[in-house]
This record gives sequence, structure tokens and C-alpha cells, in this order.
Amino acid sequence: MYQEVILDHYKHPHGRGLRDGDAEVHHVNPTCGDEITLRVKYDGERVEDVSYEGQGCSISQASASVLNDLLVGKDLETARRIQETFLELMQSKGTIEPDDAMEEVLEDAVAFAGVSKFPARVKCALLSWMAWKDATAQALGESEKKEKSA
Amino acid sequence: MYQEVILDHYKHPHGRGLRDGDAEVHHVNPTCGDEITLRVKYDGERVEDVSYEGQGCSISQASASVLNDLLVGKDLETARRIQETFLELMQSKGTIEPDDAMEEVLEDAVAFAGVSKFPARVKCALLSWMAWKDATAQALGESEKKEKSA
Amino acid sequence: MTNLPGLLDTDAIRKDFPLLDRIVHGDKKIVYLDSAATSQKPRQVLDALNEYYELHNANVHRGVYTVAEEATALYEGARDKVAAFINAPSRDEVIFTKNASESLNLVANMLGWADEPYRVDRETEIVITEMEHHSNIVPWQLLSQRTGAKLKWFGLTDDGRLDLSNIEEIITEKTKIVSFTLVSNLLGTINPVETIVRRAQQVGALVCIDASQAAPHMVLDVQALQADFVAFTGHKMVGPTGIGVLWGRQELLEDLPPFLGGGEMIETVSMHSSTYAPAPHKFEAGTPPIAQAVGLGAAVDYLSAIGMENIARHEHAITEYAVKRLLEVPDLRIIGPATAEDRGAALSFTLGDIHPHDVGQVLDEEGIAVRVGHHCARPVCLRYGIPATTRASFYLYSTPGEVDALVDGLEHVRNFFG
Amino acid sequence: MTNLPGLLDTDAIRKDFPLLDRIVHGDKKIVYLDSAATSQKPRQVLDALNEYYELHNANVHRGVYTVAEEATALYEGARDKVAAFINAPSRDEVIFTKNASESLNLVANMLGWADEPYRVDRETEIVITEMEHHSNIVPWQLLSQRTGAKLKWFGLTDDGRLDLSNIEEIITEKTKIVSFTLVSNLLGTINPVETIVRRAQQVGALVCIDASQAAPHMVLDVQALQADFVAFTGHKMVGPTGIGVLWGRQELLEDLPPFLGGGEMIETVSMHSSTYAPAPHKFEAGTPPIAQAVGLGAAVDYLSAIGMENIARHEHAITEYAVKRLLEVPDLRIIGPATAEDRGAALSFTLGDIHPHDVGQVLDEEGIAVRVGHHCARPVCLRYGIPATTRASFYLYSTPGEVDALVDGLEHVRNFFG
Ligand SMILES: Cc1ncc(COP(=O)(O)O)c(C=O)c1O
Ligand SMILES: Cc1ncc(COP(=O)(O)O)c(C=O)c1O
Repeated sequence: MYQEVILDHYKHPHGRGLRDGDAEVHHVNPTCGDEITLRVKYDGERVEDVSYEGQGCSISQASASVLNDLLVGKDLETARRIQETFLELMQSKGTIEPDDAMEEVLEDAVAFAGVSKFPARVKCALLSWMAWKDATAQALGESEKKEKSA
Repeated sequence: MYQEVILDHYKHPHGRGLRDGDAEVHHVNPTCGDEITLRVKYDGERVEDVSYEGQGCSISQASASVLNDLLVGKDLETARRIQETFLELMQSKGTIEPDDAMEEVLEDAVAFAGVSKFPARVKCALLSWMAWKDATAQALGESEKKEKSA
Repeated sequence: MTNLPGLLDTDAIRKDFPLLDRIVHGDKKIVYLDSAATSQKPRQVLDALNEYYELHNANVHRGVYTVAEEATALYEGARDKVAAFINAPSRDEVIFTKNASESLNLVANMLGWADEPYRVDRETEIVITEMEHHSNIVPWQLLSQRTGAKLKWFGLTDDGRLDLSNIEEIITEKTKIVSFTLVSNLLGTINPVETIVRRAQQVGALVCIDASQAAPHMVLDVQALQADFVAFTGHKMVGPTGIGVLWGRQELLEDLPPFLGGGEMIETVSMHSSTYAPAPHKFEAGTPPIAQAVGLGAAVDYLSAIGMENIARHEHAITEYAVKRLLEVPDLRIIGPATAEDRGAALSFTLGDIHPHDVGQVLDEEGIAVRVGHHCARPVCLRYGIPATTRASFYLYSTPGEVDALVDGLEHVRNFFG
Repeated sequence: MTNLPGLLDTDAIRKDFPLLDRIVHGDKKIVYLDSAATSQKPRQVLDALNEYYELHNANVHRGVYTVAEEATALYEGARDKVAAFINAPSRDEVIFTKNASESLNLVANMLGWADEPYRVDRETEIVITEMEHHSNIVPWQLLSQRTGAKLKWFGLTDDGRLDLSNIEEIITEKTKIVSFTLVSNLLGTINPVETIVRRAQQVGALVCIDASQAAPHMVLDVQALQADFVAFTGHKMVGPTGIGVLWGRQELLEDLPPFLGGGEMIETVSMHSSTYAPAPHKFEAGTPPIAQAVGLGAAVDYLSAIGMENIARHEHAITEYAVKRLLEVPDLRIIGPATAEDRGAALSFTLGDIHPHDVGQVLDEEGIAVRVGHHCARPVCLRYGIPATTRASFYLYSTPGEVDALVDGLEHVRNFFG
């Protein structure tokens, strides 16, 4: 599961550090103590920045770095599609072999396909993505309810 | 375990019925619902009568009948020795093969030796004997404490 | 050999159950008629246990190594199987306990410590019935003593059914919970769930169903029952000892407080306070009965492969035959419905004045295993004025030949004590 | 191969444990270093389970037929074995539960519902320690919330021991119960029982000892401990899952109220009220974990045949060796005593900045099974300012070669993430 790409992101995280944002969330994975503080900044419907700080395993750290790479600069709809695709991949229990279409959407993040075979680690990979989703909902003033039924 | 002697006592119990007494007790075997009401009458240190009424299985009924046979007319010390010997036999889990000496003390009651192999039935066989011990303690005004440490 | 319509291929089935070949008292092949107390276990369940211990044994959850991931998948997979078996809307509604008794105590304690609107207290009432197993009486007596809530119950009719004639007085606006058995372990009666649930819903009371004698024997569909909680036990449904189930409606499991505290049931712990994991884990403190859950999963697979409808049909045929044959025995009185309609495969009876202990003991000498006593339902014995009963109970491996053996055995008992 | 004085004949012992031959990741023989989470099971225990189910399976107590008498004798015989194993003054002091967590919850609930002088209420205090397993924290937090009693605890020293310097302020005249672990599952620390018991006795507080990590590894003598309650769990001591033990002093078990209600724990039941059986049955509601008790009996036989002193000596040798070897690994920090004195065979550590999840995962690829996380003792992680640890834990089947494999594996981990 430790693809070169993942180790690279872990050792040299992209966009790490907390910068100015419209909303901040703090998420914890209680079973292993992974933590992330994450801020999002929007320019209208465009993801201007995702900044973060946290501690955790290589998977959760690398995943946050990949997220920063993938989402910054995208418009909200595209960002959401990426998030959903990543979620789908991670919940696949190793049954999804990413095809070209998926690779186009997820880029480096397809390296996490192998992680989906390890139930104990899926939560690590999803930590920052769930935090981003939550922060985005707050930044855009969506009620939690609306978010849930989305 | 159903020796002829036991079946005889069951079908034709000796001394059954409640008569005058110095003390009365009511004992129950909660696991199977066997019940006995038992009275003792003493003439000084001599067991003048043991009368009883109850419902229950053949073992508990026959055992009360045998008790009546064995104890009525005996002096207290002898009666106690018989009671203790019967208790010992019943708690032997089938390991005691009654010898002549034991047979002299227990007479018909040696027929219960086989019952001691059946833990679920030992309580049935002992019901009336425990009731007798209890009633005797009451009749002779012994405190429960004294009885327990005896 | 007697052939009845609806019978299963017991020749094949019995080969799966090693204990049914057991010889007792020298040369008597066992006639096991005590499945209502506990069922025998098929080879398939024992194999699942052995395979778990020999290849996949590890503590579940949180382990990142291979065997721990396997153990977790097996344990949680068993939950999926049980959820499917009872048609639960969600797997997270299936809580593993140690037995049905713990499941029922869990419900009573959840409600005792709950906030409004669930809270049971001195202003409220609890309803059970007179035919409950002690495990569905004592937890409610304890709850009643501890909270001051009033305990009420439905009585029984002479033919062994619930007397629901006063249902509107028993279940009232004050009722918080109605807990009753789907099938009586002593009388065999199958109770009219719908009538009771409808009335409970009218007054806003929760419904807890003790399905210990139902889950092994019939299709159990928790959605169709419309109950809020359903409890049952593994060892009666060809599963291992040491495992029970409580199914509960998701919203309730979310709202209600935990019962036992410890590892596995927490989200995060500090010395000052703790938060709890979502259900079902919230209610599973400590290392769960892992192997036993896996065994129960195998049991559920085994039963499903045969088909619960087929098992029910088989047992109905055997019970109908047994009722008919038993009523031929002089002085025999069935305690409970004296027909095979709306009844399970447990048949209690008295035999003249002969004490059940004696009946059971003499039958044992013939290799016939029946249960005698009050069957943990003493109020039923009190109701019918008897100290105890003899109970024969049947399961998917029972045969008409075993019914015949029982009837012959009872004749022998009568002669013996006659 | 490394030979250390005091080692058992692990070649022979390992043949008894089928799982230790398990191959993972294609060609890696498992190196099982997670016995503190759960132990592997010897053939002898699995045989006892199978024999029970294949020949003697029936519900216990009250059965008059052969197989039921056998099942009862086996179940109660297991109680005798466990009583002898812990040197209990009486077999009736041994209560079978589903795991140590239930045992500890049982104590907390007995005291919550007790009458004076045992009753825990808002005037009184409960004492635990910062190194407890969640299963010995959460039950007391719940009891404290429910009764208003104040929860206090002993802190830890930097080298992983209990800080008893303020024992007179922590355990006071108000203290009703002191509950602590004999051996920490995270730190490995063995605690000074005598000091704590002496102080508790001074103020008349009861003492409950969590022996979950002690019973598998050392001579456990409940009389020598002078505690009032001792809890442990079967699956960590080569026994099955689904069985735990609570030992309690007879007078206490007589005086204290029951917890779970149901079949088996009653003396007599009517709809209006019930009376309870004497201990231990008073505390064993419902069909007990029969097969699991029998399996635990076989486990106790297995351990006793090898000898608990010999097992302790073996583990001490392995632990001493492991401490020495681990401290050779750069950036490795042992969390807990960094010596083999007064410590059990569980060794927790951090490895530089590498997250324990990554350590565990990479070790797994080499077949090495360790546990990572907070080990259900999160307050210890908070105390030492770490999110989690990697823990290797040893047992009677562990070898110096496995320690070497772990050290090699850790070097590999360092290179991998370096
Ligand atoms: C010290 C300690 N106490 C209690 C427990 C709880 O045991 P169980 O999970 O079997 O209830 C454990 C193990 O998990 C433990 O290590
Ligand atoms: C109707 C009923 N409810 C509850 C129980 C209790 O089940 P367990 O003893 O497995 O807890 C039983 C069986 O003993 C039963 O027959």
C-alpha cells in the first residue's frame, strides 16, 4: 500500500501550514489519534486555498497533501466530484481497479487504491477529505442538514 | 437408582400425615418445587414422632418415609448420627459403597446410595432430612448459630 | 417409519450433528428432545469455530496486521449475516451480547438510565406477561424496584394463551415499555404480536420482543414485527454458547445511553470524561465473543441453507404428530395449547401424579432426554397449579420415530410407578 | 539462536498452537507479538471445546438426563479448576462472566445498588489510576455520574510507574472502592499491590484488582493479594473468547445485590417478587458461556501443567532481552519502565516521528504482528504526550528469535520512512 507517490507526499507535503481562510475545522480519528486542523478559502465558487496542519500516519498526511494538490484552484463542482470519487475509491474495499477515467479525476490520489483494502487505514486516508467537506459546508454557509442530504 | 425399597416407600409411605409436634418447619426445593411440612415431637431427648406432609418426586417422598422409620424412637444422639451418615452418603457422588457398618446405621436408607450419583436428585433425597435437622434445632430451642457450628 | 408431509430429510441433517450419535447408559442411542433448552450444533458451526481459532484468531478492531484484519472482517461479517437473517434495516442495529438474558437486561437498563421521552420512572409503567421466561421477568422487576415504575402483566387463559381481554387497562398512556415473548418456552404458545404492538403504538410505548424461542424455528423479520427491540440467543439456534443478540431500532440505539462501559464501546476517553462510539459498538464493552459471533454466523448460514420456512414446516408436522400421540397416553395433560395451531415445538405435560423428576429420570434410562421442572417460567406453573412439567421439544433434526420413542417411554414410566 | 536462562521449551510448546504456523503475505511465517491483546489457543483447548459440543452439549443445572448432568459437571468442574488456579478459598467465589470488562462493570454495579456499608453515593469517593484500561475507567465514570460519587485517581511518574506519593490524599475515609490494574497493558508496569491494599484497608475501602494482564503470566493468588475482587479474562490466557471471571470474597457476594436478572440466578420467582440463588449463581443470569468455561478450564490445566512460575521466568527472560535489543534501535523510546524489573511482557514504544500505524503496517508486511494505537488506555498516551504507541507483547510461546525479527523489522521501518 505504500506507493512511492504516497511516501513522496508524506515526506514532502504540499501546501502544509495554516493560512488565512473562510472556515476552519478540527477533525480527529479517535481510534488512532490522527488529527487535522484544516482551513478553506473560497473565491466565489473557486477553491482558492486549502491549508492544514496535523499529526498522523503517512497515509493521513499524504492524503492531505494530495488533497491540496488536487482541489486548490478548482471550481466547487469539480472539487466535489473529486472528493466523491476519492470517497468511492476508498470505500471500495480493494474492488475498484482505477481506470483511465478515474485516473484523470484523481491523478496522484489513485495511489491510495491499495489502502482501501485495509479497513483500519481507510479512515486515515479520508480524514482530510472529510474535514474539507465539513469546512466547505461551513464556509459556504450551508446548514448541516442540507449537507447531509446532499 | 430406583431400588425396589425406594419404590415401596414411595408407594406406601410410613408415618405420613401431620400430627402433634413441638416444632414445625416448611422446606422447599426451589429448583424442582418439592415441598415438605414436617413436625417433630420430643420426649426429653427421645424422638417421639416425626410427622410430615408434602409433594414431590419419588425420591423425596420415599426419603421422608425412610426417615420416619429410622428416627422415630431413637435417642437424639443416635438420630443425629443417622442423619449425618445419610448426609455423608448422599454427598459422596457415588463414591461410597455402603459397608455392613453403614448398613447397620442406615438400614433401608442405604438404598439411596445410587441417588448420590445424580447431583440433581441429591437435594430431593435430603429435603426431609434437612427439614428434620432444622425442626429439631427449633424444638430443642437451640439457636441457629449453635446448630450451624455443630 | 411414520412419514408426515412437510418433513425435512432428517437422515441427511442428523449426519451434521455429532451429538445425535451419542450412546448413553451402555447401549441407548440418545433421543434428544430438549432443544428448547439448547440445540445441538452441526459440524459446520464447529468447523467455523476451529477455523477461526486455528487461522484467524486476533483481537478485533484497530488491528493493522493481517490476522487482526481477518478477525475483524469475520466478526463484522457475522453481524452482516445476522442482520440479513432477521431482515434488519441496518447492520448497525445488531448488538452482540452473551445471551438473550443480557440482551433483555440491556434494554431494561438503557431505559432505566435514559432521558425523556424514554425514561422509566415512578410515574410510568412496564408491561410483561405471565408466560415470560425468568429472563424477561427479573430484569423488569429489578427495573421496577430501582425506578419505582409499576410492573403489570397479562394473565393466561386456561388453554395456555395470553388473556388480552383487558389490553386497554394493562397497556395505558403510562406504559413506557411492553416486553413479551414471541413463543413461550414452556407452553409453546405463539403470541399475537400484532394486537399487542398496535395497542403499544397507540399509547406510544416501546415494544421489546423476546424471540429466543422464535429465531431458531421460524422466519424472523424484525421489520414485519414492528417492534423496537428483539432479543434472542445463539445456543438455541444451532450456534455456540456465549453469544446473544439484541436488535434495536437505529434512532433508539442512537438516543439511549450505554450500559456496560469499557474498551471497544468508547469514542474517546480521558480521566475526566468519555464519549461513546456509535451503535452497535456503544453497547459492546470489552473484547466481544469473537469466535462465538463467527460461530453464530455459521449457524445462520446453516439454517438459511435449509430454509426457515422448511424448518417451521417440519416442526409443525412433528408437533402435530406429537400432540396426537401424547394425547393417547392415559393421564397425560398438556400444559399449553393442546393443538399444533399457533404453537411452537415445545410440549409441556404432566403425567398423572408422577412427579416430572421421576418421569425425566426414567426416560433418561431409555436414552430419552427431556427437561423437567419449571423451565425458568415458574409463574406459569403457579398459574396452572402444578409444581413442574415434563417438556419435550423438537427441532429440525427431530423425527416422528423420536416421538414414538417418547410415547413408549412414557408408557414405561407409567408402568414403573403404577 | 539466542539462548537465555529460564526459557521454556518453545519448540514443543509452539506445536500446540496451530495459529503460530500461519503464513501471511505469501511466504511470511507469522511472528505473533500481540498476546496482550489476545493469546493464541493450544490444541488442548480446542479439543476440549469440540469434545464438549460433540459429546456433552446440554443446558446446565436442573437437567436430570445424562448429557445434562455431564454438561453441568463439566461447567462446574471448570469453576473448580479456576478456583484452584487462583487459590480461591471457595469455589463459590468464582463468577463466570463474558470478559473482564463485564466483571469490572459487575463490581461497579453491585456497589451502585448496594445497601450500606457498601453503597457508593454522592458522599463517597472512587479511586482508580491513570494507567487503567478503559474497561477499568469507564465503568467507574458511569458509576460516578449515576451516583454522584467523586472519581479520583493516581497519576504516573515519568518512568511509567504509579505515583503513590500522595496516597493519603487520594485514598481517604470517604473512599469506598479502589480499583487498579495489577499489570498495565500499555506500560507493562507491575503495580505495588501491598502498599495500595494496606492503605485501603486502613480507611475501610474495598479493593478491586484488574488482573487481566496478570492471570495469564504469573502466579495469581487471590488470598495473597488480599483484595476483595479480582477480575480477569479468558481469551488472554490461552482460553476461548466469550468468558471472563470475577472472583469476590464470599461475604461480599452474599451481601451485594445482583446485577443482571434472569434464569439461573434466581431461587424462586413469582410475578410479584423474586429471591436470588446464592453466589456465584446469583451473578450468572441466563445460560452461561458453558463451552467457554469448559475451554477456560482446559486453558488453566494447560498453563498449570507448564507451571505459572516457569511461564513468568520465561517471559522475564524474553522481556529482558527485548528491552536490551529495542534500546539498540535508534530513535526508539520505551513508554513505560525501561527495564525488565517489576514489569510484564508488554513493551510499548515510539520510533522517532514515524506514526505507530505505519510501524505496524510495515511490520505486518514482514509477517510481524504488533498492536498500534492507544491500547484502550488513552489517558496514558495523553500523560506522555503521544498519540499512540507500537506495542510488542510476549507469552509462553515467544522466542528470542521473534525479538530479533522485530528489531530487524524496525530497522526496515526506519529505512522505509527515513
Ligand atoms: C488491563 C486490562 N484490563 C481489562 C481488559 C479488558 O478485557 P476484555 O476486553 O476481555 O474485557 C484488558 C484487555 O483488553 C486489559 O488489558
Ligand atoms: C423464551 C426465552 N427467553 C429467554 C431465554 C434466555 O436465554 P439465555 O438463557 O440464552 O439467556 C430463554 C432460554 O433459556 C427462553 O426460552
